[in-house]
Amino acid sequence: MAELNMVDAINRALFEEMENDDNIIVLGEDVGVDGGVFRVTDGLLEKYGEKRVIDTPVAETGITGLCVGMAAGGLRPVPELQFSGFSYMGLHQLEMHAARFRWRSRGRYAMPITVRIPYGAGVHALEHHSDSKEVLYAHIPGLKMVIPSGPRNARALLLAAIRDPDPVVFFEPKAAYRAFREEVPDEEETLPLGQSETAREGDDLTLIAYGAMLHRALQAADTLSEEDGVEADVIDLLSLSPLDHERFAESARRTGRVVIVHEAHRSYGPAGEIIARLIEESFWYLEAPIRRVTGYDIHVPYFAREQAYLPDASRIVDAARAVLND
Amino acid sequence: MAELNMVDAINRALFEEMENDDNIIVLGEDVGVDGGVFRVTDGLLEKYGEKRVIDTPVAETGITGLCVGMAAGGLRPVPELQFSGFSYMGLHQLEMHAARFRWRSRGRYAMPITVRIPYGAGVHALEHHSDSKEVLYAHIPGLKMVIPSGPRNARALLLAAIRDPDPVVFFEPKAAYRAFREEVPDEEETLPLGQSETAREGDDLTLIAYGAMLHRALQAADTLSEEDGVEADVIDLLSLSPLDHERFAESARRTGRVVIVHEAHRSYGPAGEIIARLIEESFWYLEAPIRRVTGYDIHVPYFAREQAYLPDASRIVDAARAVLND
Amino acid sequence: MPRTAVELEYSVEYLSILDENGDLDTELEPDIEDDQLHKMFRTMLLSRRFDERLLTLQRQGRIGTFAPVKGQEACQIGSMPAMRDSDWFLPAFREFAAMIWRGFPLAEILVFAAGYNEGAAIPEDAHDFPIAVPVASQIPHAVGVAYACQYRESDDVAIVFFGDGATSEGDFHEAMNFAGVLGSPVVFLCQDNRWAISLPRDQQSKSKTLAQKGLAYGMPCLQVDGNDILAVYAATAEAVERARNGDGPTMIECLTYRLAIHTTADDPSKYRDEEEVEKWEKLDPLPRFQNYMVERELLSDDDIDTMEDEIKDEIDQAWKDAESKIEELGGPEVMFDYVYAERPPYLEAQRQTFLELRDREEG
Amino acid sequence: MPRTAVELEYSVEYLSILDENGDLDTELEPDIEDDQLHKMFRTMLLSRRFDERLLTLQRQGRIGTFAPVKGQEACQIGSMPAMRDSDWFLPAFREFAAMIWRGFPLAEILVFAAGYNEGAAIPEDAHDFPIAVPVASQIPHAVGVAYACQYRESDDVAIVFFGDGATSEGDFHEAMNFAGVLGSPVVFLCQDNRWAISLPRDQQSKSKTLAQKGLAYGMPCLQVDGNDILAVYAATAEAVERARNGDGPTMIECLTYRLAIHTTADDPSKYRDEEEVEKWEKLDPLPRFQNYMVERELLSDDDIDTMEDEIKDEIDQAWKDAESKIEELGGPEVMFDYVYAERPPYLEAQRQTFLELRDREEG
Ligand SMILES: Cc1ncc(C[n+]2csc(CCOP(=O)(O)OP(=O)(O)O)c2C)c(N)n1
Ligand SMILES: Cc1ncc(C[n+]2csc(CCOP(=O)(O)OP(=O)(O)O)c2C)c(N)n1
Ligand SMILES: [Mg+2]
Ligand SMILES: [Mg+2]
Repeated sequence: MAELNMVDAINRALFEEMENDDNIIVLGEDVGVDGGVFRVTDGLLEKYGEKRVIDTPVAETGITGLCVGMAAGGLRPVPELQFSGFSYMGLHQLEMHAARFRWRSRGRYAMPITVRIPYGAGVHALEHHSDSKEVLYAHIPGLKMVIPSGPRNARALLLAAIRDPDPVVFFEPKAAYRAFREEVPDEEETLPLGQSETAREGDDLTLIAYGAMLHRALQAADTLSEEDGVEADVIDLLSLSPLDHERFAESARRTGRVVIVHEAHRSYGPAGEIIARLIEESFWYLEAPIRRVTGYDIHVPYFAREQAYLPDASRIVDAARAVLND
Repeated sequence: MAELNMVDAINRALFEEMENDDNIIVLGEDVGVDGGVFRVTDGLLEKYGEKRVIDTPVAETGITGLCVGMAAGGLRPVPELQFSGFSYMGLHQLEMHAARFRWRSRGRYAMPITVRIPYGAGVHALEHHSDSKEVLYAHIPGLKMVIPSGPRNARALLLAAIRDPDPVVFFEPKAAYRAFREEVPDEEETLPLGQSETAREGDDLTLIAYGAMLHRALQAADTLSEEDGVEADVIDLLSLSPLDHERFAESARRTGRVVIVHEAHRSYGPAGEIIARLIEESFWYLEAPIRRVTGYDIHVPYFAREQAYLPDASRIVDAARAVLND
Repeated sequence: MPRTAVELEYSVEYLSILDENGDLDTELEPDIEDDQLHKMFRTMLLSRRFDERLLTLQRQGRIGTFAPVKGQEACQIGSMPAMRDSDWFLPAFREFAAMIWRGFPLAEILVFAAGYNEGAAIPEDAHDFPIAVPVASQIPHAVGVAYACQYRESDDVAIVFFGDGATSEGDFHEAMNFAGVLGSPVVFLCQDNRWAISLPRDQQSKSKTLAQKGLAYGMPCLQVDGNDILAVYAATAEAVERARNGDGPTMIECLTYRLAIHTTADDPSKYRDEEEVEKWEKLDPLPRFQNYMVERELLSDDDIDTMEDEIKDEIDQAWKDAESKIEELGGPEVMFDYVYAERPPYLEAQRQTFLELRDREEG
Repeated sequence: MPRTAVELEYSVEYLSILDENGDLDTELEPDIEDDQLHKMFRTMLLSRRFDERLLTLQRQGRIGTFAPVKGQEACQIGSMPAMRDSDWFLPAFREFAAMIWRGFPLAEILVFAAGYNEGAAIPEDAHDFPIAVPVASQIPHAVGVAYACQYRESDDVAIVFFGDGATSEGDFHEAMNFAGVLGSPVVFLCQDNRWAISLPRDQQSKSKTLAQKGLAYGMPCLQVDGNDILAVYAATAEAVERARNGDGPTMIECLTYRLAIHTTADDPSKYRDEEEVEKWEKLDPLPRFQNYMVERELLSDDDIDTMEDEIKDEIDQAWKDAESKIEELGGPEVMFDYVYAERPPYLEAQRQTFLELRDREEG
């Protein structure tokens, strides 16, 4: 067992799976010699060489577009797009092709592509580097969309994503990259895509979160426990697509009260889908309106004020108390 | 008063506003000599000449990117992207720049751009020509997103969109282009962006729809009235962003029962936001779970089966009856 | 130290072998076996007749929108014989002639054209890509699949088709640039048919040729008479050889003309003169190649008549087959197939709902 | 009829006027007024010192990530004097020297670098674009704003800066192609500093020069010694004249070098040798220009000392101003400003919620 931060845990998964499967090609801007601007791909080039670790030109469409061809040719590309805010330049290749090739060719071409994309605010970066528009990918049929919250599940989910026969958009919460370390087992560990986890148990309230916001939800849960004697069930979604509606439905039916947290913009953000599912399937169990604590419908402000944009524990506690009093 | 179909009504609005304001530049693929592949821009080139009506190369990024520069230079571009399924190639310029320039420059640069984009299924077209992923635009702060449902509101909304000082993504439902004619007043008429309309009044049930699906919702409402004696309030959203939550909230509070219809994919589709708003603000008035009738989470099938993908009146009636019986 | 000229890696050349008057440059005449020439001619004729039938079927409302090949057959039937079956073929949306050469059954193309996804199925193990509708978006795929060949040290190469209009897209640029850097075994075959729907070539780009765009990527490039099947063959064979030998990609511009409408949804009378079309009809690649075949005594007029009859039967049969295939297809619920390797539970639930609703309506 | 050479519209040339040994090509020496040369030198020195100060402030944690200009000053201060104030200036993210020439106050740049949107404000009526972080994405804007000039029949032109890395992006391609077709009055100024973060120039594109990419768009193009301020000036002046006369765009590649880190988040020791940097330090544009100024007796060593002192004071003062500006800024609720011309009700509601929460926490 090693104590790893998320960067090292993802790096470990890449090493493990490249060792297992020589179809895996890592490509992207600065992923080779530089080891990635966040060092997530550090050491891969030295170990696996230039044919398997490609430093590409600055060309997001080229990267995602090449991956479609590589996958059709039997490879298993694991591209990195440097920041989610730039990924929109390559989005159309995912929507038009990666997501559709299996379907269009009636099964001839699988698209086992895992697009790693650092996302989210909280690291004092320049404009566009704090974006959290996961909905743009989660809404596209044919793609899967995964967002880990910690080192251990990041490693396990990345292994599963790479092995998955379908294209996976794998958003990595930058704010959680080096925020903490966690024991990551030496032996191989995977987690099924499309399955959420309970990060904390409780019967009074359901908090649903993912990515870096999970930790703020957990903080809020601690405060609620200490200050209000309220025990929150905290659910870590892990996948946005497929969305594991069963776990949160079970929890919501038990607690009757739900708060959803994400740093994505509020309007048309991921919470809408979760609420829709809860209403469709668990309406009669709800004892209060579901609330959401989200990023605002504004561009993430430059870094001096980015924390004001983000949901924090006190906003979550506040919403939780409101839901409890409703 | 003239009886116009939607193509002609939009064409009329373009003529009217180009006459009013010589800052307006129409540009896009085949918008000039050809008059647009749907003939929406027919005649503009002849009347306003090559400087104001630009037939561009096949280059969606170039089109949206140029518009940002044109707007900064004081023009009021009205680009056409030929089909929403291809618009993702130019999406990043809208997200990265059109939506942000006012904010980034602290008010120096307004972005009065109206991006016209035909969208939606039902016209027997090739792959990618039936897409309805309006959420990809509705989720982006700084953009507005408008979707008319008929000739008269299309003309009035387009005038308002062009005059709006902020960037508007204007989705035109292809299936409604030539589906019917409507009286369009000779005098100028605009409709405020961000304001929905009641398309049919009733007290038993609220149906929320927009674009081509409005007509299927209205059909369903007729069936419900005839066969079940149930009177549906039918709301035509018209704008997805800003979303006029007040009108549907009022209706939902009155009827207690809501069905939302859209042809966009279900998961993370527009209905999620509407449901979230209703739950946040009108939860206690709901007498049954809200239901949604949507496109499925699959690629729109090739045209022989596209109608199976789309919500139709019978699916809507079915959902309405379920909500009424809940 | 003053202003000095920079010498470029490559220059741009123009290739023509069999011109519109039937004059043949015997020096450059490629060495193609008689059988192969025969197959090329037959496929060209078949694709022309098939194109005509598609148009009829479309006008009768039996199939949907499609993009006719008419006029561009030499680009497609000239280039494909330079490829092996194991080489990768990436069409845009107007490559029915090339697809027929590759062995796509006419009946399947018809099923596709009639609006059924099943017609677009790619056989297991085929090295053919599906039709790509978004302009230029298939070009990066060629570089990717060629990378798989490089990586596996196979000497297969890829050929990707695109139009003049496609060279305006960023996808073209990024793909070409990657190919240069990676030394990709790719033949970039641009069918410059002078129109991108209603936009003529000279309004698409100010460059004198489209071939010269290769220079921007340090790539050899060639402009070819695209209605001269021999020139297209020679150019492609040269490019394929370069690619197969590990010497990287080539940009080929085939100068040709879209003799027909853009697609069946298009009305060219809005934007182009009949005279231009008439001028190009005289340059039609089909009679040019036919004369060559007859001149070389590889075909007689009788042979051609027989061939026409066979082709007519073949197409009639294909439509019959397509009709019965369509009858045997599954219901609309097949739209839920192939979205993922395994259908996730939420999607299976949507499918079940769909089936229940249908049963209820029918029952 | 056989294989014939196609003659291109333009050829690629290389321009150098004042070389690294101080040798001057007096034939080509541009005619710049003494005052202007003086201002150019001072701005160059100021921007170098400002760059150094930014680095210190960043290392002290007082400002955030930024991209140093060091080594590229001649590209920016060589080109900008060829533009008028009413010409449009479009930076990427490393154009602080050019921004200073354009009159952006140092204090505002510091406020921006400290993470406040207010520092990025563009004055009403200024013809300056905001910083563009997404690589190459600003290039189409130049064509758009130049179109506004063409449309209004103003003879203003636009200059857009971008790096070598940016030429790999589709945005570059589509913009250049549009400019060719529209005959846009744009100077495309590529600062080829040999690196795109860790990717060296030769892995970005196989083309021998970046200048030659202009050929793909039928555009005149020129490669320039980018550390030679006179050559950059001459090249830009020529391109500006062409643009102003209605003769369309020009692609200029300035060969230079990023002497410093990519940004303050970068560690170049991972990917490049110190020797390469040392080699380029000898080609530093600042001493080269300084020698020229001294040689021409436009500056004495004393003048330079005085200038250094003034500049130090100016920068000290700017930081003081920035600090007090920052103190006077509104609270984080300003993040709700300028998203739309008028804040829509739902957004005002979000702002109110934000304020209430904050008040409750503070109260
Ligand atoms: C990305 C994208 N934009 C727009 C379209 C609509 N469209 C279909 S074909 C075409 C013109 C293509 O011209 P060209 O590349 O020359 O091919 P051709 O049709 O002449 O074969 C356009 C604009 C599309 N299919 N894809
Ligand atoms: C679209 C996009 N992709 C990736 C990045 C991350 N990034 C910032 S600068 C840079 C390299 C740019 O190289 P170049 O254009 O040569 O400019 P330079 O940094 O050398 O000035 C990259 C990849 C970005 N800002 N935008
Ligand atoms: Mg064409
Ligand atoms: Mg660079």
